[in-house]
Amino acid sequence: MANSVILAQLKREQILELLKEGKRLDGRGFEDQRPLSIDVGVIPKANGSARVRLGDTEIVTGVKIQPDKPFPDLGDKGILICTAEILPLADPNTEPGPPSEEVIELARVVDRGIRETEMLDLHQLVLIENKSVIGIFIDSSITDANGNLFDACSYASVAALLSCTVPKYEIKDEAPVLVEGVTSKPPVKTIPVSITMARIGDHIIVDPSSYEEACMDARLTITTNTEGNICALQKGGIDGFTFEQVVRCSEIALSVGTKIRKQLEKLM
Amino acid sequence: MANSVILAQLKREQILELLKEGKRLDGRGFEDQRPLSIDVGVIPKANGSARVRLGDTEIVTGVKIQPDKPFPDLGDKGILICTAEILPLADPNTEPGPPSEEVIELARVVDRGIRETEMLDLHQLVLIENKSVIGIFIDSSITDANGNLFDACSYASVAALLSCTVPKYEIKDEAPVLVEGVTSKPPVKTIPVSITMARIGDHIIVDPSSYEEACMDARLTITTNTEGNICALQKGGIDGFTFEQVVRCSEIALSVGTKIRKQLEKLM
Amino acid sequence: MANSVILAQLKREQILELLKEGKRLDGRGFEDQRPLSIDVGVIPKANGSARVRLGDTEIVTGVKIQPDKPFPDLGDKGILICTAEILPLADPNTEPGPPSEEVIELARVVDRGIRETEMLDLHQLVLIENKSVIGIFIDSSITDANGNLFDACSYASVAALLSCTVPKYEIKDEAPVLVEGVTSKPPVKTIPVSITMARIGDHIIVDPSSYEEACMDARLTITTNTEGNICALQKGGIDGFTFEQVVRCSEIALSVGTKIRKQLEKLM
Amino acid sequence: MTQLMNENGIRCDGRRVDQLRNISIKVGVLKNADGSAYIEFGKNKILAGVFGPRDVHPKHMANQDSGILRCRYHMSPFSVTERKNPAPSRREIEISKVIKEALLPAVILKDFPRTVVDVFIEVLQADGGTRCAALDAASLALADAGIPMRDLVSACAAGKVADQIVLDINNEEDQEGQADMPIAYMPNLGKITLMQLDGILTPAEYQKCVQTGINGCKLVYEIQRKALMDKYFTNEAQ
Amino acid sequence: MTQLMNENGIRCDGRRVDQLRNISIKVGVLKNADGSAYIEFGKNKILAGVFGPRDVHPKHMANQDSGILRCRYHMSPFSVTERKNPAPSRREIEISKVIKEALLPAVILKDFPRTVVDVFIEVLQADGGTRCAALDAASLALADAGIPMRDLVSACAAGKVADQIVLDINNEEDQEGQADMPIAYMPNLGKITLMQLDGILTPAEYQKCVQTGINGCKLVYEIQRKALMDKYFTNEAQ
Amino acid sequence: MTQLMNENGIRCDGRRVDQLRNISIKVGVLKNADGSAYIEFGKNKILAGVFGPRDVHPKHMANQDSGILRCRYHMSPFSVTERKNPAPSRREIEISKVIKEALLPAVILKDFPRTVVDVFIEVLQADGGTRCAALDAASLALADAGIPMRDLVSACAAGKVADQIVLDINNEEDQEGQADMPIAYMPNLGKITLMQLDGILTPAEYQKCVQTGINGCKLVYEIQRKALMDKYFTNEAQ
Repeated sequence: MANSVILAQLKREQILELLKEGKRLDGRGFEDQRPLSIDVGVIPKANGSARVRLGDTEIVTGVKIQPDKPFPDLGDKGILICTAEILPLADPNTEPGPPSEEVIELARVVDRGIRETEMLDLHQLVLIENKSVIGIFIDSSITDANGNLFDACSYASVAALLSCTVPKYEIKDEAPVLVEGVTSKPPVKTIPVSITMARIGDHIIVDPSSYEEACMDARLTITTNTEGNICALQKGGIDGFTFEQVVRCSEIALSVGTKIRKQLEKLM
Repeated sequence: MANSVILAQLKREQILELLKEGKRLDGRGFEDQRPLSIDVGVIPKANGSARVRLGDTEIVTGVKIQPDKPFPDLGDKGILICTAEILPLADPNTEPGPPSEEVIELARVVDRGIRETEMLDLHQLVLIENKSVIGIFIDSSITDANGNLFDACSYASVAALLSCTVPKYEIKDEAPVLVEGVTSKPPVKTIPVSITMARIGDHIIVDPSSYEEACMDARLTITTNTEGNICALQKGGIDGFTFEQVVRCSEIALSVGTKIRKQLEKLM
Repeated sequence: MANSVILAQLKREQILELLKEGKRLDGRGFEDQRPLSIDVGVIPKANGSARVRLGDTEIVTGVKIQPDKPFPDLGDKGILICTAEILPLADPNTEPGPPSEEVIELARVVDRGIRETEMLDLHQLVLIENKSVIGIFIDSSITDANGNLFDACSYASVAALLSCTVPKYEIKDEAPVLVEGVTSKPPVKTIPVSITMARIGDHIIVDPSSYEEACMDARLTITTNTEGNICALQKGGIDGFTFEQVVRCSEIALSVGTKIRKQLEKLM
Repeated sequence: MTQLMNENGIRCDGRRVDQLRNISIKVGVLKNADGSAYIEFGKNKILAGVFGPRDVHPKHMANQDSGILRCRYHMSPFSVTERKNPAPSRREIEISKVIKEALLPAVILKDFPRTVVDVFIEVLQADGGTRCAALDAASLALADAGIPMRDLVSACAAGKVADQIVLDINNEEDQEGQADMPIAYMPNLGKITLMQLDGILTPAEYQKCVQTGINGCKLVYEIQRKALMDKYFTNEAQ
Repeated sequence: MTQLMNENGIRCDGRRVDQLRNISIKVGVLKNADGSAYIEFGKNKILAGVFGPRDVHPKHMANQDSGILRCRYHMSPFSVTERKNPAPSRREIEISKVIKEALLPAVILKDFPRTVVDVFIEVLQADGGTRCAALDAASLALADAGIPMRDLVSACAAGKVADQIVLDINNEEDQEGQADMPIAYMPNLGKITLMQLDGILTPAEYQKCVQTGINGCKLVYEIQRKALMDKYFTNEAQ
Repeated sequence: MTQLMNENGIRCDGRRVDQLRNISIKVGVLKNADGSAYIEFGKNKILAGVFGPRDVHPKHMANQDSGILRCRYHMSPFSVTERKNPAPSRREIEISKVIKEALLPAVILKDFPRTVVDVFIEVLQADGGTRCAALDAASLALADAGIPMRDLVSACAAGKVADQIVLDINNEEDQEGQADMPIAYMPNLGKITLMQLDGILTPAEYQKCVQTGINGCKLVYEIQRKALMDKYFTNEAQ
């Protein structure tokens, strides 16, 4: 333990030294993301799926679509549920068991990114108001955890949704029945893009690696929509941001997000 | 650990010495309760609520009333459920997590005090026999735990019930629907009063403080009703009572309970 | 710990030495089971029950039969569920709590022995297709754990089933209602018999005691039906079997099983 | 609604008001447990097994100055009319606690610091009064395990049925009667170690009910003693 | 659908766009906790209690070089319109984490290696903006417990309602408004320590919203200071 | 009901009775794991990752005389037709155990006392025969992690479909066929390390089924060896 603390301290000093010279440990510019690859349809048994690699972070996300009961007081909307699991094979520090607070936060931030941008028109997913709706389950299995799970998980979830086919259900005897062979595109209204930034000292860097996360002061995840609005935020980390820094972060999120959105739009 | 055992031993000797002289650590007589204050309506969002302070013990209880399904084989009765949580801020020894056996016993003893005195006419809470009834949830959050949670929690639960307003539900299309703006008094038949006594040596004292609980030999909680009957009992602690002692305890419970009942009756 | 490892090692050497001479620690032949006694009807409140003693291993199994909803996609079959608990009084190494992987395996192997032999015609247990069926719960409480729980638990479950009486349910207003006083025999088609064998060195022995289990290399449980077929298998243990050994085990299971089946047939 | 008592004061199962159900107890019935007992008390069928004194896990629960007692009361899924979920209910957790506190006054654990004595109780069939019958078996299992004891603990319920105070409430009387008061008692020390009450009693009925329960405990005590002697005489005779 | 703002820019509860709800805070309200505070923030009623620095259990969570902070945000079952299940929801677990990370920049735990400071928050009644109100109380409870701090943490939400940026979103505005942005701020150090957003804002609205939230935090800070002084003046006067 | 075999003995997915589904394996696919492998076996898609030998937590599980092996078999929620609850089912717990006992005969852990080797298996898509495909990947992940092994473990199911003994049961054959017998085998040592059966076989069919399964395992072994060589040749070439 003591050793790893000293190592982390040394690593932080090294990273800070480089940042002062405008450099990052892996040679990226401050606003560069690691290489992003997105493969869709990797799980044919799911209604939609994607494998995302963001640097060495890798995630497989599957979308399952099936009839369900609506939430109380939300009988005019379909159901949308995001979950995530850091598989124990993805990270030597993860143990099997109930989700940690880190994983619960991750799944909820990804969920809000999709929900608050109003990416999907959930009103189109109602079969009988207050009784029967379509449920969309977006489950992410993190297979290699190497920094910035927020963005990787968001991209995988959005890509799996964009590429999914929605089965058709009809109501017979008050119960939903699958109509074989008929599917439609999901009711997508906008494309959310999550950009996570870390503050280390006075420097704001995009898409932190696991080394950078280990020594960052604070973290900010900003999700924007196609129209250039800011729709969801999550601050994390052991320190804070100034007003100027959070304004700067929003500008970075909008500019960097545009590139990612183009990559995602191709999947529609 | 060893130190605290020695301290507890010293405290027990001191308390016993005082009891022999007819005195208690905080100056009370053997059959004196600590000051009791009851404030009702403290949680306006609940259908009934009370904050009770009994000495330094403090509890907030809320009552929620909503339609529910009846228990199997009890289709002609409404539902009554009592829960309790010793909040971790109430006690340095309480950790967050599932309820301990102490808390489960507490909630069940409070529940039986209300149920076995037949305080509420549960038959009046049926909407459709065997299908739909009114459920009454009495949840107690213990905010400062300083001895005799049994009585404090019982008073808070009874006070919250006495002061609650029952919303009206009608059956439409076989489902219960709230009738806005119409409420009634709860169907109260009698007022249960719980009196907890501790035996230390040969002495029986009422309303033990946390110091007295830490060194008591045995505990007896007796709940009486308005008619002067004995309706619920719970013995606890590491030793027992003689026949004469349990008879004496029942007399104390009846006499001390009368005062408390007057305080509760004012809330109706 | 170190001591018990050395003891286990010594015990293994002693057992191996005896096996080379064709003997077992308790004097049995390699294909001899310990004495088996089966008492049925020991829990009159259950629909069927049995107490089985296999050597010093003892199990009480109860069968409860009650209406239930069918599993999705299995609407034309009744429900069959086997559970087991090694009671903490049965074994100094068992702690109260959720079932261990050993107990889950035990219950699932017993379940498959009954299910895969098609002992019961589950199609006869349907009240309304896809909506209401009869559920059969076979719960085993292990009261003394002294080796070969697989076979003891299987015999107790089969005996409890063979001796049970199935209550009659009729559908009224779409809900199942008990018809008092009318019962039938369970729809039994064949009698499964489980035989568990241990390999220690090159020796295959039937019905291992707890000493033999502690030092066995591998375990094989084979369930056969009345018609002389092999219907369920489960290999366990820290080592494997050769092809010749698993063939030999199947022959033993069939021959030894015949005796047990006669004992079980008397219960019908 | 069953008629719980006829005009001659005979109860629904044929007993008089002061009569126990049939009780049979066997001590030393389990091979692995350090001590054990099996009781049939009316239609109740209950096993108790004791392990210890033995090391405590997890260790932070241990007491440096004394042994501790733990107790688990559990019902098999098939023990009641409707199949019971095997996970422990809130009722089972509370009963485990009151049983532990009923046994604690009898056991002497001072000489076993840092150890635990575990009492495990399994209700195989339940028929009213399980906690008392369980205590009767547990007390004997402790004695069978050689745990030093100040006294046996004997338990029996009293109650009010058809306006009469009666001994040893059965299942129907528990469901439809007016009051149920389980009592555990150390007969030689004269101490009540468990007392609960569900139901409504006048002060006079309360006194009579406690006295009736104590009398029942004394009757149970004789049956417990005989069961213990049966085991140890038999052993000596071997 | 409620009308959230009238033609005069007055909100559904009568406030102006830049006006806080009524806030009252009392410091040192619990006897057992090392530090505590109770806040009423609009209709929110929230208790915060702090224990520590104290030993960490389980021990492997301890840090050799510093104290650690733990936080539990919990809602009483009666605190919301529909009775809430007492078990912690995923929402409560996430809020516990963001509150912890909003307090961490303020507390100085270097001098307490191998210990923990526990912050327990109980929402007795919820009315929109609970996490901010909880933070305001928790920050004072930490100060009351004597934990060394760089600054107080003050928290308040801003948001967008009826196309306007407004301060301190209430329950109706949260349900039916356009955006909700909770912010926590250290007023003397000028640092945002919690920031979240649900809703849609243009970049210009975003800047205005953050600024509005920060202004609200500064107003809250004055009320927090007063509450702290009230406690300690009173003590000195005794 | 699907027709599982046509008049020419060709199965519903076009295979002969003794033919494996397509298998592709890649070793060393994960960055963080000490060893890993990814297998596509028919439509099964499964990842295996290995960590260790490393310290055991909780410590009381450690063995003073040898390393221990732990195994977790888990299915992603999207891996099957109906979404699966992420919590481990009883089926997953049992399969974790039989996979562990199928790998134990192959690994040599004597030289790593007080440590654990953890094998984590994730089924990303399931299509019948997942436990065998999982074992094939896990065995390679152990080798990739440098754990000393006596032999590889190769696994494949045999079964009975349309009254014939066939190799490598697929999903439809598992659902509607007559018997499914998963087998794991150490090809060089000639030992069966996993064997289960669901279904009804005559003694003669049983022998043929075991033999068919073993033959399949030998075919799988060649594919495993090639995958291992592919990784290490590639590495050496770099």
